[in-house]
Amino acid sequence: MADYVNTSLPGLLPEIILLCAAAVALLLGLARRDVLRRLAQWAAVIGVGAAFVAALSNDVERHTTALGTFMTLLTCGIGILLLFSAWEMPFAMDPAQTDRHYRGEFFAMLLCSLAGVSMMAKVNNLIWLFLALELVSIPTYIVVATGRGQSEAQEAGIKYFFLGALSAAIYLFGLSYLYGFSGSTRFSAIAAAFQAGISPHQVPWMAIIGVLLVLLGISYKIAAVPLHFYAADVYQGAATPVTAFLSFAPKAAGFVAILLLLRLTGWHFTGEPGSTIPALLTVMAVLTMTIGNVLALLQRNIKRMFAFSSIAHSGYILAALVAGPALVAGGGWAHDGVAAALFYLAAYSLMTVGAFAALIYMQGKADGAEDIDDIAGISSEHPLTAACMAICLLSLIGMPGTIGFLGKLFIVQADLSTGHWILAVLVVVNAAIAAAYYLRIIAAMYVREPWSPSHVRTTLAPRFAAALCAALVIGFGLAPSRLLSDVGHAADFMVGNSAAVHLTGIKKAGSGSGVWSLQPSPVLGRNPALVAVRMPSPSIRR
Amino acid sequence: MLPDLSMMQSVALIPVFPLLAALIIALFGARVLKTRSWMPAVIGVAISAVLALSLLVMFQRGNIVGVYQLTLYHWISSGGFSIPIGIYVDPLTSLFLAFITFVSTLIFIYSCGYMQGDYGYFRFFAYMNMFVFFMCTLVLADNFVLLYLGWEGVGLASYLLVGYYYTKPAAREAAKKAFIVNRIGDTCLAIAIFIIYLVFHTETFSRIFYSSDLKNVGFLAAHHGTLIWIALLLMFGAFAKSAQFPLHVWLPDAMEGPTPVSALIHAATMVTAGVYLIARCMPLFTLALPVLHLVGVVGGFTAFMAATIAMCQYDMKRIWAYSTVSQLGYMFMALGVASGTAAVFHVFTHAFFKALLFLSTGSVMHAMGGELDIRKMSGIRKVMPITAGCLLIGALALSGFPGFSGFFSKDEILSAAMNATWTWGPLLSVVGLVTALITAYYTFRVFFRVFMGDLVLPATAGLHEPSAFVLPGQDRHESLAEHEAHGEAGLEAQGHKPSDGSVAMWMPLIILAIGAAFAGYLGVFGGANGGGWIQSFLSPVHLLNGTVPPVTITPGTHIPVRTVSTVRVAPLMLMAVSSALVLLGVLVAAYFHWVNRRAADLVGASLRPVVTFLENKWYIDELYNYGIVEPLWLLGQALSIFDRFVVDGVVFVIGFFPQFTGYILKATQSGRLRYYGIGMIAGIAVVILGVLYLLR
Amino acid sequence: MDYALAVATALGALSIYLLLPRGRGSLVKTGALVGVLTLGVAILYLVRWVGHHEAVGQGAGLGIFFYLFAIIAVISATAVICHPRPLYSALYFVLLTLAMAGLFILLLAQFMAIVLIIIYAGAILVTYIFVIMLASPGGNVAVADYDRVTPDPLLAVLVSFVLLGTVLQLMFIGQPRTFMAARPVRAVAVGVIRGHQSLSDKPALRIGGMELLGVNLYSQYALPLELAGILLTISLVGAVMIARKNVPVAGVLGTGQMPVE
Amino acid sequence: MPVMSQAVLYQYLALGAVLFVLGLIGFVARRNMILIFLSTEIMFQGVAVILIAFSRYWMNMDGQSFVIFLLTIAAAEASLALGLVILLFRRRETLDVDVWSEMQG
Repeated sequence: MADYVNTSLPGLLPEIILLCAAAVALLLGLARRDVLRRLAQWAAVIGVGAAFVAALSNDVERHTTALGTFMTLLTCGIGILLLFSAWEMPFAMDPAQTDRHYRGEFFAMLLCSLAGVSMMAKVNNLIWLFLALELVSIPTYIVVATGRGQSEAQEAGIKYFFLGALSAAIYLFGLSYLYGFSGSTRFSAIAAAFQAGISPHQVPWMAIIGVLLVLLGISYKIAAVPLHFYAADVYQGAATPVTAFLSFAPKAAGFVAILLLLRLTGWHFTGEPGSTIPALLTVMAVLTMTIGNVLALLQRNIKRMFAFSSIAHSGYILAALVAGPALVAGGGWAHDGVAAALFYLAAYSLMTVGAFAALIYMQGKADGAEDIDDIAGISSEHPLTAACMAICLLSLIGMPGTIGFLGKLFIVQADLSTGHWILAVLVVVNAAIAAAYYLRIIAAMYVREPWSPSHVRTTLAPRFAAALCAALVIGFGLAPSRLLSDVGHAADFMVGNSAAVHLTGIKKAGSGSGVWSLQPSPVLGRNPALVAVRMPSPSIRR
Repeated sequence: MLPDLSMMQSVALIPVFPLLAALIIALFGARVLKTRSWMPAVIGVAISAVLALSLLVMFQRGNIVGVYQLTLYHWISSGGFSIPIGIYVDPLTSLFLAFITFVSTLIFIYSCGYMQGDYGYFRFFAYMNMFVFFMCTLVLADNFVLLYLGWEGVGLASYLLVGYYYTKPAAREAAKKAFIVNRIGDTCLAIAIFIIYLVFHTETFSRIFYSSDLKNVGFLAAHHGTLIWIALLLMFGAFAKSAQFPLHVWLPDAMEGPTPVSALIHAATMVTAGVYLIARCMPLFTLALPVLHLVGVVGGFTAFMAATIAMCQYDMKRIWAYSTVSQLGYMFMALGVASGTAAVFHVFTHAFFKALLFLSTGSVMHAMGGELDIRKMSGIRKVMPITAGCLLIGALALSGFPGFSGFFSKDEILSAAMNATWTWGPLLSVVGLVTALITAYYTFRVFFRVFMGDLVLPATAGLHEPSAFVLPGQDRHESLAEHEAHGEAGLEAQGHKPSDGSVAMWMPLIILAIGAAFAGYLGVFGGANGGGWIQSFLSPVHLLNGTVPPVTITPGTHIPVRTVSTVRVAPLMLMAVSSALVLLGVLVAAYFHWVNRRAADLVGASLRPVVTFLENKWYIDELYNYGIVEPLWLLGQALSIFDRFVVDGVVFVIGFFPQFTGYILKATQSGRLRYYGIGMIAGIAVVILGVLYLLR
Repeated sequence: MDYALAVATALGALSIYLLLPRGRGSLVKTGALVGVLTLGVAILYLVRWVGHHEAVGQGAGLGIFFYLFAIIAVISATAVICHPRPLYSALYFVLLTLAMAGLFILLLAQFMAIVLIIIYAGAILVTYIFVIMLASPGGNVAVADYDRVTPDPLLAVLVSFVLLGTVLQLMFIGQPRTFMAARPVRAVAVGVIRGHQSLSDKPALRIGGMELLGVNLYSQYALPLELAGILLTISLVGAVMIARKNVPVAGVLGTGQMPVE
Repeated sequence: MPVMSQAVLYQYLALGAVLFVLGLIGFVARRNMILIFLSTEIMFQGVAVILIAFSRYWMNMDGQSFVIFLLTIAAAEASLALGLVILLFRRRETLDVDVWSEMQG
């Protein structure tokens, strides 16, 4: 059997480019003269751009996978937007501080983290998975703590870092059990062990505990209940560009890691005792979206509100994962929970980064505007930025015509078509609740009058990022077929391969919830629902 | 005859012009246009109105026949899943488009005068244009997803406009309430749309309504329960948007917005979206007869309830708001007996006379400095004659006075209910008759109180509507106090004498008054076979009246085939009775609120000698008062209290529940690292315990 | 449910609860007594369980060393978390590291044992002690309030021991062979799948496995090894970024002091 | 080379779990930031012993390699933790973690 995730060195070219760019940015950032230091951000942008091009020119079949390419493209695309949002960041430190040096290291940290996100989809053993997760996390710890001079940032830093170390210990505990259960750290061997070791009547406790602990430990990265506590404080305390970064990088990496993990288990950890995983995912999804939304309702601090909304959106993605890869024939591709999850991840990244970029633009030099009153009536003075923000927020609500609507649509359809009625209804109800606090921001911007003249940043970069995000939110909302086909390929890869692995020797679990059981069929992996994705437009790798 | 393709594509432009205008105003309103912001707004809507009217003419001439669908663009198409963006044009769409854009144009023109000098002039027009765009999208949509876009969009515009005077706490509360109730409806509609996709594998109207599945007995038997759910959820969506019991509570409060908004959104157009939805989905509803009947029953109840509540209100706008709820109840009554034509006819006439009433009231408000309490003014026809005349026409139309538009459309509904094969249909008709009496009473109560009798002006007369220039931090009462301090001199200096206002304000009134007076004749004359124009115009929409081939779903549930559009003239008997009741209502109102305003108070006193008995014309009026008006009045009070405390309370709880949960959950965000750690470990421990339990 | 195990877990919880620092009314002695009792029960349980499931008793000769190092490890770990003086905690952590090294040698991981001692006891812990000395108010003479009093010992102990108890129950309930497939077959299967040779006949294992470890690291984990290097660099730079004092620029404020809010 | 039995393996697993949970308790019970991070090191030790026991059980080197990376990351995180502790101590002159709880709700 081929390697479970087939990645070779050329396939890692984008990550290598990113890390080299990080090194360059680091060195430039330490230069004596500020003129040279400022080249750091250009090095970063060029690095991300080069990685994007490298990912485009990678050979999917030989060197990497559809999922890997998709994640690299997503990471680099969002990464550029994030870099633009953070353009002024090194200058925008606490004005009370005496250090006026330009800090180029900041961009090096962002690039390393992005490299980790991008690499996450290409890992093929547990150790690598662990290192990639840490590569994503450690730079974020640093930028949170140093992002701005106020004591909030330090408080955020200590909470994020210490709880992050706790979560790392938890998932390491789980990883050790996964290794112990299978005797290897390689994904292929672990998947084989799952295939051999699971039957409805004999479930290795080690496997279940291992998977659950890893799942829970990683859910820290995606801020899912019960490991969501840190999110609000950290989002609030960190500098806004860093918050924007946090809402993308750890979350994307975490979801990819969870996807890989679920794939190891063969998606169908079923049988009476083994149905714990879908049950756990369901409960987590419900709690995560509900708790995130109701707590967001109470916030007046915009960043805190976004933190809770970020929790809620993780809940939606979890709801998509509950549906899993629906291998029911006769449906459209949208019935595929994995595709829905990946699509929503991309959609969420775009809209939240856009909203944050607009917020960064609206904020004064020292991250002044945090309360909802601070951006009241900003639409009359900055109509374009306010419009970008409004578009992104409407997309987060799920307004038809935006990418957010499609994301929710696919999730709900994936849930409905796999029989998760209650979950689907809860997603819709939660989306309805969520509209309340998003609309409050829109109403503040558009209906109210400014109480005080607002100080906005002079630089155009965040505004450019916001406008680009808004354009993409609308663009993909109206013409999603390219994104859909990419997502479809990635999901196809995720599901198809695992189906092939598990085709042999697995009988459908007798009773159980039945939800996660695979229906063995001769066309698994060439499932009509998945093949259909191929049709509309040519593959991303020609 | 093939439809003219370029013409059809120009139909797709109808929503585009308001959108363009909204964008122009949003981008340039604050800096460039400022007080000229009305220009793009009015021009955009006027072009749309011209296009919509020409579409109507094309249908009328037969250039376009039947249903025309044009897919503009494939939004998502992937495998078996596709959502196109397209337009679906049939006479129903065309009629809705025509009156939406036409009435909008008039209201926009009116707003130019009304909102003059308002602090956020340009924002107002941007939102109004956005609203027209979404409303047109809603009506033109050829699938449920696009319809949902419009549906959400009008909700958004309404939210922004109701909260327009954001410094007023009442406005904020009203916006919040409207938001919550509408979210309930939106959620139901969204779920319904998902289920529709699961059942039919498409969202496109033509493929659903003309689907062979709907004639397939096996399919229907298999999906009977699901179809009931779909209809039920669609019904709740429609109820929320069209303010039917128990989701009607937001509408009266939404009157906190500027008066043109009330006229446009909460009377003439947006609230009719629910009627449109059910009329459009009639083929689905006829397969779920219990739900359809529920629609009728709730409609009848709402009509009656809101009318009685309207009797005991003193705020003019509020009275018209409840009257809107009541009239919408009539429309749902018609839908409940599967008579889409009657419902649409009433929507059509209602748009004219309700817009007229609101705009006239707006003029009163404008002249009286924002005062709307009918007890504080009297006889103002002397200072604003045009408004008085227009409001009289509107009142006659609303009360269904013979010869005016409301009379014909209401009679159409009543006769449809009377002729319905459904057992309880005639009962609905009776409820409708009683409601007609009440309607006539409360309508003319307002008219006689405010416009007839001796001239009494409220203290604030002559000021602009105060809320129009309240700045942040400034309170309505402050400005009033300021005005009072200035005294009469201040009146001369600051404001103007109460009058009909500028040409921009009274011109639209007159046009609307013409419509309100004569629109009803379209339902009687001008049709093909000597019938009404509306009926024959809508007859190609043969699904509108539930003309689905009879299918037996379950034993005992037989779907009746009814073609209401063939009933052209309502039974004369019904007409006579309803005319009599309306006249009676008007007379009672005239007596108590014009001729003898003390009488109502005297009734409460003890009996009088015979002389007074004779002087008082045998107390017949009092008898009526005691026998009819007074009990109804009490009922209205009771329902008003019920409305305020019970239904409001439920809505409050629905809105409050997430917040309340949030306050409890807030305790978990203690801000302390240790507790976060404990929370995380506790969560994991619970999960592992669950595994232990499962493994045992 | 295995009641003996549950009792041992509960006793352990009680002991930790008593041992955690709590200001004046300290119950350390009682806690220590309960702790000894817990260890006794646990060892008895383990010995009986191993005897029950171990027919041949392979490696039984080394069992005594396992218990020795395990007891030292558990006691020193308890001391780390329970000692009111951070410096002592750090020193106990060194002891814990030594005990772990002993266990690693028992597990034929001699190289890991040495690495553990060099890195942890030699490098990391020295840094810890340095920071503790640097950052202790009053220079380690007085014990700070926040070290003397544990705010919520009950909640912390309860939650954690519920987790431990559940995991242990899962571990020891029933026959172990129902939880893991028989190894020879699996080891061969996995070896075949991955193309790995079984290591049992390699003489290298007897000399500490360094050669095999090196081969394993540089063949299978070459890329992760590079990543680890990058991570170390990042964290080094990050630590400097985080901890540096703000360098005053001439002419701007110029106090060089970190503002204290 | 004697083969390790599952029963013996389970002893090590139990020890690892106990160490892990002791670390958890230290993390949530103590207020001293240095101790809190030292507790995470105990957790890592618990995981390390489990990994090496498995390595011995399966007779391959993956577990030991894993521990090497584990120690690397632990060292990296320790450097960050100590840097952070020094920064925070400079700000507030205390190691008490509860001082840093201003953001909440």
